[in-house]
Amino acid sequence: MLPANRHSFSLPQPAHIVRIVRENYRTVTFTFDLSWPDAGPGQFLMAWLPGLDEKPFSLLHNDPLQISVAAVGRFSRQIQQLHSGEQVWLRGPLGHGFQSQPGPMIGIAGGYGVSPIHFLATWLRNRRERHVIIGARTARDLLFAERFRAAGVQVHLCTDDGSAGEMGVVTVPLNPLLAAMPDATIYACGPTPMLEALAAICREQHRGCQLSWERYMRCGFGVCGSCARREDGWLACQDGPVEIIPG
Amino acid sequence: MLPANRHSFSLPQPAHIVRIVRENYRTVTFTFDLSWPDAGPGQFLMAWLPGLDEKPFSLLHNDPLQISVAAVGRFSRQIQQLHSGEQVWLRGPLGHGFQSQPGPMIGIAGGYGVSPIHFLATWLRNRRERHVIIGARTARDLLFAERFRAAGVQVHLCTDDGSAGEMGVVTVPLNPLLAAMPDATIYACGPTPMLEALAAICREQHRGCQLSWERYMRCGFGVCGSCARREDGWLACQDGPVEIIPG
Amino acid sequence: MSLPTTCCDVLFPNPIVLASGILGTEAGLLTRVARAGAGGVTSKSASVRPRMGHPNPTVLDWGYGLINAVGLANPGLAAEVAILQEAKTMLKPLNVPLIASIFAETIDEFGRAAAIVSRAQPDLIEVNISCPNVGHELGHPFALDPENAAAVTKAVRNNSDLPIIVKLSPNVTDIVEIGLAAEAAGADAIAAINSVAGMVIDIHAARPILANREGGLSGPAIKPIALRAVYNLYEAVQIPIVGIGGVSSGRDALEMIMAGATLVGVGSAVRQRGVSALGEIATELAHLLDDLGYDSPVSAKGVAHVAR
Amino acid sequence: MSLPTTCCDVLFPNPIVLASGILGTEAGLLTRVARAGAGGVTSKSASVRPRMGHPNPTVLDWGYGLINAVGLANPGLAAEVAILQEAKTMLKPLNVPLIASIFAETIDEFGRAAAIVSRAQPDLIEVNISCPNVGHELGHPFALDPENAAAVTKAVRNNSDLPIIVKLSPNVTDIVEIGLAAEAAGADAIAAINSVAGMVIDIHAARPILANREGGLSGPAIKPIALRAVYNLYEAVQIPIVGIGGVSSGRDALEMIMAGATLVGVGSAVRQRGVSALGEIATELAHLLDDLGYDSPVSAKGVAHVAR
Ligand SMILES: Cc1cc2nc3c(=O)[nH]c(=O)nc-3n(C[C@H](O)[C@H](O)[C@H](O)COP(=O)(O)OP(=O)(O)OC[C@H]3O[C@@H](n4cnc5c(N)ncnc54)[C@H](O)[C@@H]3O)c2cc1C
Ligand SMILES: Cc1cc2nc3c(=O)[nH]c(=O)nc-3n(C[C@H](O)[C@H](O)[C@H](O)COP(=O)(O)OP(=O)(O)OC[C@H]3O[C@@H](n4cnc5c(N)ncnc54)[C@H](O)[C@@H]3O)c2cc1C
Ligand SMILES: Cc1cc2nc3c(=O)[nH]c(=O)nc-3n(C[C@H](O)[C@H](O)[C@H](O)COP(=O)(O)O)c2cc1C
Ligand SMILES: Cc1cc2nc3c(=O)[nH]c(=O)nc-3n(C[C@H](O)[C@H](O)[C@H](O)COP(=O)(O)O)c2cc1C
Ligand code: FES
Ligand code: FES
Repeated sequence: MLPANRHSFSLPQPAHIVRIVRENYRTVTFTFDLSWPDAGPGQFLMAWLPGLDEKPFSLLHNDPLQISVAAVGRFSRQIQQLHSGEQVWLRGPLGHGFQSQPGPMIGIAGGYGVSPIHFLATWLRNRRERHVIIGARTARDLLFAERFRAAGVQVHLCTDDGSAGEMGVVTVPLNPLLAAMPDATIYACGPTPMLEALAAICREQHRGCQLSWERYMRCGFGVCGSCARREDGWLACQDGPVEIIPG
Repeated sequence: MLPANRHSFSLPQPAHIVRIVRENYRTVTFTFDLSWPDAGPGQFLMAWLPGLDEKPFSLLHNDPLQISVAAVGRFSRQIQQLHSGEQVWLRGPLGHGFQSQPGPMIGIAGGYGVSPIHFLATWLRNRRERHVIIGARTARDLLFAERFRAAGVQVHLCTDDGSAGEMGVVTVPLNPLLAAMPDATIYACGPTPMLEALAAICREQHRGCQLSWERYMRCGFGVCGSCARREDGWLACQDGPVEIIPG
Repeated sequence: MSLPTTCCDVLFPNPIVLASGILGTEAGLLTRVARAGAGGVTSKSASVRPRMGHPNPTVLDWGYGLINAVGLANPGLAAEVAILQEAKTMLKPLNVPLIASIFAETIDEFGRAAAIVSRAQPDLIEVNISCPNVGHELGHPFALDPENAAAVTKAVRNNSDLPIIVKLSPNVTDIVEIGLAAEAAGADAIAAINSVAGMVIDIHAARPILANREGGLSGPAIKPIALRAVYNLYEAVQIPIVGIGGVSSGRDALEMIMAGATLVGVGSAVRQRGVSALGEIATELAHLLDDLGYDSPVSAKGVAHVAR
Repeated sequence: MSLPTTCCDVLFPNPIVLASGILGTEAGLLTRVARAGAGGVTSKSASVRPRMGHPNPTVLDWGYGLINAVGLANPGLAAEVAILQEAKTMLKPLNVPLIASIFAETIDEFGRAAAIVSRAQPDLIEVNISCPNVGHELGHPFALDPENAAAVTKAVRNNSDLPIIVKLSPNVTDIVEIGLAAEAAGADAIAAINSVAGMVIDIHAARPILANREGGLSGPAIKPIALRAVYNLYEAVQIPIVGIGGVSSGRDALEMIMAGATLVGVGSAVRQRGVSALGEIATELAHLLDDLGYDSPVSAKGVAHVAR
């Protein structure tokens, strides 16, 4: 018979919020009193608020654990009501994250997709060149530009309405970068249409890329099939969330 | 969730008989194609014959596994019907065995009690002095005398009827040994009355001893209470079978 | 060693089939499991109307197995038929049969579900009777009494010509009685077991962790419960049994076959071994059968039954 | 932190009690468990006449818990009364209550067993109704239907003035229904759960390993089954519940208390933690209650119940 309480790491673990930082009008970063030193950029956790729901969030940092949450619905608004010292239950680390490639980094982040891209940029801090393209609808939606700069990353901004950075989607600043850095690896996280556009560009140019996809999740560990892609059964939670597409 | 098939060592493991040696008119030694290198003298196993029963037997050796079985009833007669190559299911090692003490060894064995005492004598092969007293009803019941001698152990025999060695029970040859070797440790295994007599002698002489008791067993791991001593709840399977009685 | 196994006149390349509700949501995923060596695949249970299911947490690993209360989330049978048709097409070149799982909340609806799902022409229909009977005053699952189980089986039988597997719940006083009722009502096979009712509680939150409070246990912890169910059913029913519950190795699969299973369902083992779990288990089973001198799974079927 | 807990007007120094059938065979052993910190001890179930029980194997560790089919081996109540009297005397200075477990094969015999065991004046009687009813045509355990459970409870009630705990089986469609029947028939408390029916098979021997073929599962694997039973019983019955099943740490014990248990039974954990398991679990429970801000076990009782 096995020792008791083997379960502690698979079931949600209670964590206290130790710091709350407001990033913009709708995004908040939480720091917890828990560390997962083995977790890497692109991996995620499931955050449970008892009585409400459990939702996936990308790691912004592993040690201590950090996530950034954009208020868009019931869960994300509710978690933003919590104060320092209150508890959130965390399950993870889950999934397979980014695979660091030699050579320069081009990070592309849409919305709260900045979270795993920022983790990755700090992870690759010894790289010669690190660029990040941050896209958003409008200036007030842009996130983490200063954080990236403080971390020594070259930042390229773009907004749909041109209220900050270039006007247009992330492909606008991306194209010249791709041309200038033939050996750079593309790492991206953001809304599905953005990732689909990036996949198309990379396919066309025969360049590999690493894309972190979002799907509705239940188990988070490759059993329930909730997060499967129709065509090939690729599981966002277990095969991903980061898809490594060869060039 | 834990890896599959965690159970292999707790449930009975099939073992093939690789050698069968007849020791006397009713006792047979079996060697199996299984080894438990961590098992020591005084520990036991549960041997299962599917469809019949499961019974405890002391280890005669750990690597490869060996047991000696005296035909006294249904199970012990049935196991003696098996041939080389056939299977017996073994569960163990179980219990706590003898604790080797510095100084000379006096082993005392009644009947198939020779089995763990022989294992112990080989275990303590570097001791200055090793004596063993083997007791039996009559000459043809005596076991292992040659084996002990071959292992360099000084052998003292006694039988109830004097048909071999001294006439009388094991205490007859024991008393002079005790007097001659004040620093020797007494290790004994045999029928309950023999052990009770030894316990009384040792208590009287304020000498420590290690006695291996037999009780009816079910679980073999300290749960079911089948092997409990009435007075103090001492469990032969888990606290013993060897009881370490301080001097 | 020949693994191919026939059940209800359908040929399975090996007896290891994907259990319903695990990886069974999309055609591409069913096919992926088949490519990785499964002998058959079962789709996630679907009902006439779509269902959202319960909020999260719905599926957890509690250390000795999984617990789930997905709440039978599914896109509804109209959408499911499209998934099944796509899956059929993709599975055809692999010769891996497709089992379509259905459920409903009333007996009539079971009949309708059977009629709709039959349009996709799966190789077999599995009838999941472990969901609550909303037509019944107490809301008890149909699997919990023999009359309901028989009525559901008949309703499905009357609405489809495909072979029918009735999947039983272990959460009953006497699973054999339910199995016999399903057999008498026309089931072609029995699947046993569905998950075992249980609950996990978090002491810090001071509440059950699943949003639905209780859920179904699966994985290693329930294997002995499943073996007992299959063993006892095998002594009572004449129709084949799909043995499901806690199988995560070739050895487990062989135990299930020796208890009396014709096919062996595998679900939670995917947690430990990934999508290729089923193919690996089939390979392990083949090696074990060889080692033990059996020339096929069917030659080991039921051999653990000994005279009382 | 104050661990002392009252159940049926009996004061237990802490809520962790030894479950029946584990280490409960001898007065010296019951006392040893009490000395090692148990809050109460239950003797092995005894019947009017002695029983040999089944041949070995009877108790096995299958990796995720134990399985047993000891077959209710016991020396008969005449001898048991002597054991209980001796135990009472030895336990008195420790202030650890003694629960005497009885069973029988007919309803009348349950009454007789209650009368005989009462002579030993244990603090409580536990009625194990999970054994087969040989008076009943099918031989089903009394625990499997509410009428039988009620009849047994009444027979015991009519033959003893001691507080009565009725111990339920999890192998039923609806444990709450059985609990309610026992309560209505005069039970002072409910114990849940007894072991879960299961089977282990050896592929080399090609047969079930237990001589009795099937047996009862206990230990970690059944904890979620026990938690669900206690949780659901707590919402239905008014009398206290002894929560039993898979508890092997203070955390497990607290989960059981939050589900609604007044006392917590511990059995199989002795396999991992030895005779001192119960005392250690009580200590861990005290620390956890402290950490979480509860001032006694009773203040945590049932707190996992949340509005539906
Ligand atoms: C791998 C992964 C990583 C993520 N990382 C982050 C992160 O770092 N930061 C962050 O803020 N969020 C992240 N999310 C999203 C997050 O999990 C929640 O979906 C988000 O917080 C919205 O939840 P809500 O309950 O607040 O909103 P909801 O009430 O669920 O809905 C808000 C909006 O999202 C859409 N939506 C919600 N659920 C679904 C669904 N099941 N299917 C389709 N559309 C749906 C709705 O259409 C609605 O417009 C991640 C998701 C995944 C899968
Ligand atoms: C720790 C331990 C180590 C052992 N080591 C060995 C060993 O190395 N070699 C060996 O040959 N045997 C050993 N035994 C004894 C062995 O386990 C069997 O008891 C023996 O083989 C007899 O079993 P049987 O079925 O053949 O005989 P049975 O049919 O069981 O009985 C034979 C005789 O033994 C007595 N007996 C049997 N069972 C019981 C019981 N439950 N209570 C009281 N008396 C009983 C009977 O009175 C009968 O006279 C050991 C026992 C224990 C507990
Ligand atoms: C996440 C999950 C979802 C399930 N959904 C269904 C379902 O929709 N229909 C069904 O009949 N069984 C369902 N089951 C039960 C499984 O098919 C299977 O009977 C059970 O899990 C035992 O097998 P296992 O131990 O191999 O997982 C589900 C099980 C799990 C773990
Ligand atoms: C070896 C063994 C013997 C048992 N004997 C009895 C018994 O005689 N009477 C009884 O009511 N329960 C008996 N049980 C069941 C336990 O009391 C308990 O209900 C069950 O084991 C679950 O608790 P656990 O997981 O802490 O062991 C026995 C359990 C085991 C493991
Ligand atoms: S969330 Fe369950 S398989 Fe991905
Ligand atoms: S044989 Fe079970 S406690 Fe010793």
